[in-house]
Amino acid sequence: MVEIKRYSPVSFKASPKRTEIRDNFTVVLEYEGEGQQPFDPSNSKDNYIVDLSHITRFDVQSSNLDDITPFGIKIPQGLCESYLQDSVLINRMNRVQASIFCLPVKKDESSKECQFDFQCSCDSDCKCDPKKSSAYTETTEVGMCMAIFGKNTFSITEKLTSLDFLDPVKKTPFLYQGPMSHIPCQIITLSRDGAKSGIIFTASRGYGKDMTHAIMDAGAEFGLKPAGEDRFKSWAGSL
Amino acid sequence: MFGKYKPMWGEKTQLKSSYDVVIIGGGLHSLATAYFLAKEHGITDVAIIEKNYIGFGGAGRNTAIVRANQRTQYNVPLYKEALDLWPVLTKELDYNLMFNNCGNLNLMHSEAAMKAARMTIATAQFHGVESHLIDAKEAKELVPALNISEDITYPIHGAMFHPPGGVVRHDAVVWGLARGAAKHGVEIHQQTEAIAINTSNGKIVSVETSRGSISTNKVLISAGGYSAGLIYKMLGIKLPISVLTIQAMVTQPVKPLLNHVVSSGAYHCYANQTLKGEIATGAHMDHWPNYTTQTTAHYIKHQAEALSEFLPCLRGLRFMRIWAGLADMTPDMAPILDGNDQIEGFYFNCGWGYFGFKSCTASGKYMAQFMADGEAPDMIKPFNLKRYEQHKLMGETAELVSYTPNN
Amino acid sequence: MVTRITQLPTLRIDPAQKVVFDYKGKDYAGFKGDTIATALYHNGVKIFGRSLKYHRPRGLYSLDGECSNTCMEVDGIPNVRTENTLLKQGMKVKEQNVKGSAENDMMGFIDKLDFMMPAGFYYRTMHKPAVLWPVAMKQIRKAAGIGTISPDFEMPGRFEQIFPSADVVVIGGGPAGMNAALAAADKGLRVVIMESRPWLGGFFDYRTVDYRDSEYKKNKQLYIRAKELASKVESHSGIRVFKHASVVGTYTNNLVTGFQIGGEKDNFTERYIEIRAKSVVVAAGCIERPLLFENNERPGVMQVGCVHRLARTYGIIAGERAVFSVGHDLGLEAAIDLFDLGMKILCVADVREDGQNPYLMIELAKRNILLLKGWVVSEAHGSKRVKGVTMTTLDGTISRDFECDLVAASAGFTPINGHLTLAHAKLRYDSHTNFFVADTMPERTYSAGRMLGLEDSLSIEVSGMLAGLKAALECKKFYDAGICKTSDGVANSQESINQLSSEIDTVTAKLKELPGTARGSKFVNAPVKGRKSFICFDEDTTIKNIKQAVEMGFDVPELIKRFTSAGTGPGQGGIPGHNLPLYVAKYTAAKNSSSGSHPKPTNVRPPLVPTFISTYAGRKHIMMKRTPMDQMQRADGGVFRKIGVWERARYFSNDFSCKKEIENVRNNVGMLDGSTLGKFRIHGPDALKALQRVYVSDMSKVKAGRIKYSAMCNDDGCVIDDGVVIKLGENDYYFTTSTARAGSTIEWIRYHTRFDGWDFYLVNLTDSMGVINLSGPNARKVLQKVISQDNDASIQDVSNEAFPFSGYREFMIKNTIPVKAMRLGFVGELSYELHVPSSYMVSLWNMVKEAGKEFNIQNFGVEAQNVLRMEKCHIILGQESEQRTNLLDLGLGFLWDRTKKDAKTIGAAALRHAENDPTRFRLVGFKMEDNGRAPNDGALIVDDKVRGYVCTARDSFTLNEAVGMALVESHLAEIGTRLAIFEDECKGELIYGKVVPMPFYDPDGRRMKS
Amino acid sequence: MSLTITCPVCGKRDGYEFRFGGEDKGPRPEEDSLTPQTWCEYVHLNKSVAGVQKEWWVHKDGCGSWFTIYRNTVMNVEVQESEACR
Repeated sequence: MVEIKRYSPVSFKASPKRTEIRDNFTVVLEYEGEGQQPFDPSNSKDNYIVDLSHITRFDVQSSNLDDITPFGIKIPQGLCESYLQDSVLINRMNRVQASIFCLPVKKDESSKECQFDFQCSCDSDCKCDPKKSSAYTETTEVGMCMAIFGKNTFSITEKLTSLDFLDPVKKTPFLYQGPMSHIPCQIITLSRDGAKSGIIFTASRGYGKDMTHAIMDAGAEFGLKPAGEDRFKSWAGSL
Repeated sequence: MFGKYKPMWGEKTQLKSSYDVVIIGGGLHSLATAYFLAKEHGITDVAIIEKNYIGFGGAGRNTAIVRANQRTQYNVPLYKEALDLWPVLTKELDYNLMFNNCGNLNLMHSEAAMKAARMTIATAQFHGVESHLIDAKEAKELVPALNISEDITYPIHGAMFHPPGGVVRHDAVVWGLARGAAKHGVEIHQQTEAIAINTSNGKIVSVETSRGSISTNKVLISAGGYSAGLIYKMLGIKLPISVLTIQAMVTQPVKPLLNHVVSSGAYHCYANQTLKGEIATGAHMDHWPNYTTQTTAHYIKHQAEALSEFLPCLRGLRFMRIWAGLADMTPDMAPILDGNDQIEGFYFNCGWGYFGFKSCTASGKYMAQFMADGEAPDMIKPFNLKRYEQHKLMGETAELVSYTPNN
Repeated sequence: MVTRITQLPTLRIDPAQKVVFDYKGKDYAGFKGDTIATALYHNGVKIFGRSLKYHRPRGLYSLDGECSNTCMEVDGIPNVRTENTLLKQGMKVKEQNVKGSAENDMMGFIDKLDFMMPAGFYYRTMHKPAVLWPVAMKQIRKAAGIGTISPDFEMPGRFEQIFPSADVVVIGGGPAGMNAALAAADKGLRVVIMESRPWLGGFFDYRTVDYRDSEYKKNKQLYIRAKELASKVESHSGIRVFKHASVVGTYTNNLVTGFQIGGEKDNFTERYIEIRAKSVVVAAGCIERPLLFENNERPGVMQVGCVHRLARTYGIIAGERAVFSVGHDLGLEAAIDLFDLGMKILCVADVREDGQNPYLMIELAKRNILLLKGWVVSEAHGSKRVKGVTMTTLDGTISRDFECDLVAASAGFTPINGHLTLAHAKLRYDSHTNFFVADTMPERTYSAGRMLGLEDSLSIEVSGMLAGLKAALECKKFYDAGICKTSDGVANSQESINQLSSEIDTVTAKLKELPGTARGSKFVNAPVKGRKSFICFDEDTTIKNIKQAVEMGFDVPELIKRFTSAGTGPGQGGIPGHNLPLYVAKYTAAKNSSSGSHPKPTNVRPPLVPTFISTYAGRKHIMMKRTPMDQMQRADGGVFRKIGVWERARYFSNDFSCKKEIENVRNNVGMLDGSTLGKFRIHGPDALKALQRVYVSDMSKVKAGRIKYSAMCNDDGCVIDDGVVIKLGENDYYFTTSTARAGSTIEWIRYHTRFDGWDFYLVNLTDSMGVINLSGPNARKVLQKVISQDNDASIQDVSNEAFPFSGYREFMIKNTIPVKAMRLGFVGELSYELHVPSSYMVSLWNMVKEAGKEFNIQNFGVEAQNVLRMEKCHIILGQESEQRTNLLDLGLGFLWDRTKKDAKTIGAAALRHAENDPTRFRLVGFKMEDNGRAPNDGALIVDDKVRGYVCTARDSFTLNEAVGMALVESHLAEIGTRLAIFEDECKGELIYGKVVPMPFYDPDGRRMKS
Repeated sequence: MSLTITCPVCGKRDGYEFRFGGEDKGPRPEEDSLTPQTWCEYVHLNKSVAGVQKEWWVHKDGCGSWFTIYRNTVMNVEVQESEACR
């Protein structure tokens, strides 16, 4: 009998300490040797990388994006602006397109996890539930997804791309659609606040292995470490 | 031992008010055409009009690589003749063009590329041009610096080895042809800009220059990368040409290291060692039209990345200088040699892309014949402009036409 | 051994720390902070190498690498400029371009043969008779080059790259640059400062004269002021300092590139730096202009700054008996300072008749140093190093000889303009400063400091501050005009811009009150013939050579540079950059007895400093895509190839004919990983219109539950892509493209509809779906087993009736894995293409594999597929097609719907124009005569001309004969035509084939369709 | 030179993130109106202007938008539309 399993395109050279099976993915919650627990994102000297390729993502396109309210949330108006509410991250890609990330959040907090808890009251012509409206396309499988956070986040990214994450005109969170290590990515800068700095990005799934290698190589001098989803939750929760 | 130092291409003279032939552009194709017009066809009342100085454009900025292993049957004989002319011209011009026929090694990085190479090689052999397919090990024997391991972006499967090709000192060709043409009476007017061409009843009547008007009924525009823009500006004729900036660079000089020209399509890169010892290497080009000869940070880096992979010992050398020139690209990577058609007495020779240097001698020879007879010789007939509207692209590249210039 | 001064406040060496290195097999010691050259000089080495052409001995001349004099081989790396390369423990140092040693070079005799080598002599010799040339060429090659590198050399070290973001880049960490950086950073901007030396301080760093800022009044010396500024800069949170970092390129739109040499604590050997700034300040300072006189490069002749810095920075008094020949006050200052440090100075010649700083004159007099005004050194004597000099008046009428071992010679200064000209500044010769100065500056670029011609220390600083403020203003304006008006970081109000503008006015006024540009020394060459007066050291180009070139008609400095090679050596034009254009202008003026033409500078080209290929390459990662099956297929023995952006399994054994793989597909069942296929969703009200534009078929006829095969053409009518389209719902389609086109399909469709304003939406799903191509007579049985496990009965039926050829079905496997299944037949067998979410791909693959075990399911790779489909005469674009073939030539005309003209289908017009042309290529099938072997792919079809070529041909295991497809001129396309085939290396022996109907395998399609 | 291009969505970016899409030749002609000559003009022929031209670009490494800009082909810099008239 073949066991049904889902695999992420990303793997780290680290041993998982705690894992959880979710929707057939083996999600690593913590790796061995991740460092201090509980994690205090605002006061950490370390830099982490977390594989989030298992999180649900959507593409939504419409000539009238103002009408579309993923999980009841309005899509940001400004081009390349992002909006983070609870676990939903929405990124305005252009006039007619946005991307939606359903981030994992801390269980113990009151915030909801969008993809599971969302109740839509539309009966027809739904514009808020990605599973019902044809404007949405699930894109979870299209790309790898990773988060990099810690005080040296932008010292790592500057080795991989010339995109200016510290552009004073931009207001976090914001979206970059541009190359990293020569590969087109969507990169969302969530924080530029010292130790809490961090980004989430996606790129074509096929590049998972080589992209991981490029980032780990760039991050080596800053002690970039793979971390589990729990650490991501602590970080994201602190924003 | 060398006698008195005299100006090589004559003293500066006044521009006359009329010439039999006016040639716009002081590059290799112009100089060669003028030389052959004067020498072979007795047409010596020729003025070359050059905006800057002779050899300013592609003539002085090219790869200096010569070869005759083109892809299709129309091109191979033309380039073969051009290749055969180097030693002949060295003698005829009594000027050392420094032809180093060290052979060219064109690397292949996939099974598909090996197949493509076979076709090119068969075409060469069919036309009596020496060219062979060799495997990676044989390539390594010829060029010990090659990295034939698997752990590079484009592992080397083999190469197309073309022994009669090599390198010619490009500046010497400019100066030698200029001297030769001047000896036969051709006038070379530098710092003279062609501003307009006047026609009357579909015939050429005169050329306006920055130094006055010249009446003539034969004009050739062969101004390299500047041709397409000039032809449209002066005569309103549009061409299937995209003018791109192409870059080349040299390392600091070292003792003999590369004994052949090495090139790679996959890496968009060629490298050869000049007689001075520099590794001259050139790059891919920006695929948007430009008239700039400025270089980019992108390509010097790209070149370093490529060389680091397939010629890794070069990592220990330093780049010393990068420069750029123009390449006028056509969709089928073959030139346009045409004239005496839309406008009587108007000839043009352009679209050589990055093959303008290796072809210049033969191109000049046949354009001279074309201009002397008024009818295109068979050798260059297929290179007419009409082929594009007849859906008869020449196939010098297999690549399909897109909205972006291919290179 | 030269004695060192070890107690100076300006020293940059640490005499307490010895560094041992190897020079020509022997151990030598220098100090920490030494360059290789200073350490060698300290050990008594005066000759570092031999020159390129004449093998003349060469020594230390400058300390910033403006010439190749001190280039040596270090740790196997050739042409290392030892004068500015820091010494490291254990380095192995060797001389270059010598036969014997630098001291006694057997090739030294060539120096006497210069009369045989006038400018351009190569072009006029060695080609008569023709047989001479190849022999001569070998000798030339051997003689050329300087250093040596081995073909198996491996560059040691780690090379990195960074792309820092910054608002202002300041080039040059001297007093002007540091002031600029502080001024801009104080306005809240992000500043990067790049300094090529390992420390900040520049022109102030080694000077002990007083700093004359009225605000300080503390009798502070310049080097102290430099330290003060440096500490401010380094502690400023808004300034990022890159020391030991040269700028090598400046480009339009304020792009600056450079590289940094790693220190002990850095994790890189060198790193490439590329910064896109919003504004640039260039404060690169000046270099000295070489003085032109006979033997002006003899070891023992040095630039004034070199002599001065050797003492002040490295503690080395460069000679016992020195003569100075200068043209500026700094030369006088250096003489005074060096005298005080113990150097014996016989005389100081100054080309200026007057205008010397009176204070310096008094100080010289106090020390009894002989000052000869209006004099210049005309010749250095001594065969390997300086033993004496002749000094003359400028007109050459009076001369005096001195015995000495050091000549400090300098004609004046010349600004380092390369950073400006590379970014398109236009230069003009300024007769007051005798500098080339920028007439028009690059956009948002400002220069400051000495390169403007300023000499006064305070003027230099204030000019830096002004440039910094101007740069800051540009950035503020940029942010103010920003596309997004959501700025939070920088206060960009008009108010702050106004405030900055008025500050700029104040500083401008302040600068005006300070001493302005200094009068520069005029171009001087000593009154000698110039047979061995070198204008370029690297290429051994003399003044005489330049004259010869001018006589021969080369009248532009840039051309003379080409003809004589002057300035094309490793020194990047540092030595001749100023003198060549000036000399040419002077000489042509004299020749034409005109009043003088304007000197035209030669072009400066990147890199401004020679830069390692390894440094430019930085850390290049190979970025390839992998399918979800990658690891597993490797474990299964897949032989992988990089094909386009993907790593793909091409073979599954080392038998590249793939016999087993092919036979197993034909006889049993095989599975291929087709995940690289392009996959897309298109939806929205105008989706169908878009499809009609790009596909040649009528896409309104796509039926639910069916797949439609069609092709996309370019405007030439050439097929650029083929694939299938499935209708998921109203105006909602799923379609596939070839692997090669996956990356550009969205771009293509949007391009060709860009004027139409249609509402349609594309999603690239390529990577999201794995594809299993399940093919072979047993394919149905395998599929049946996989899906029977849990789907309901209606879906379970995969019989030919329920799921026919060209059918489309969706399954759920185990209620978990959604599968899109298509019945296709690329390889000519019963065949299914299963599209499955990538993360589930491995699981489904394993299920299929397990289900197929009893039917002997095996992997097959891309090459086996290539042969299988060839037998069926299914084409692969790029293999059976090229630029000269269109849709009709390939026999795919049946796909084209001629009725939908309104769609303006791409390629349709060209197809109409070309369809009746009898001279086009046609795709034909052929088999070889007399059971002959298959020709090579790429073989030609010929008569007396080339008439076509073989696209793909193989000895078919299935058909037991050699078959293939070829593109031939249409007159050869008829069935039964004999094809003469010319292969490479056939030596004229042709082989023959015959045109036969296509396909070769299963012509009526029963295997595929039943 | 170092081209930057202003993407209408992503703002000013490095030129290498984009792909050139040809001189602007206006909307796609009707299929029936095309003679071999007008077809060739639309598909292949260029003005090759040495100066400012209107041209198409796509932000291939970014948002994927197609748009036009004005660019000076002599300097290889993007210019404002107003400069195109000069």
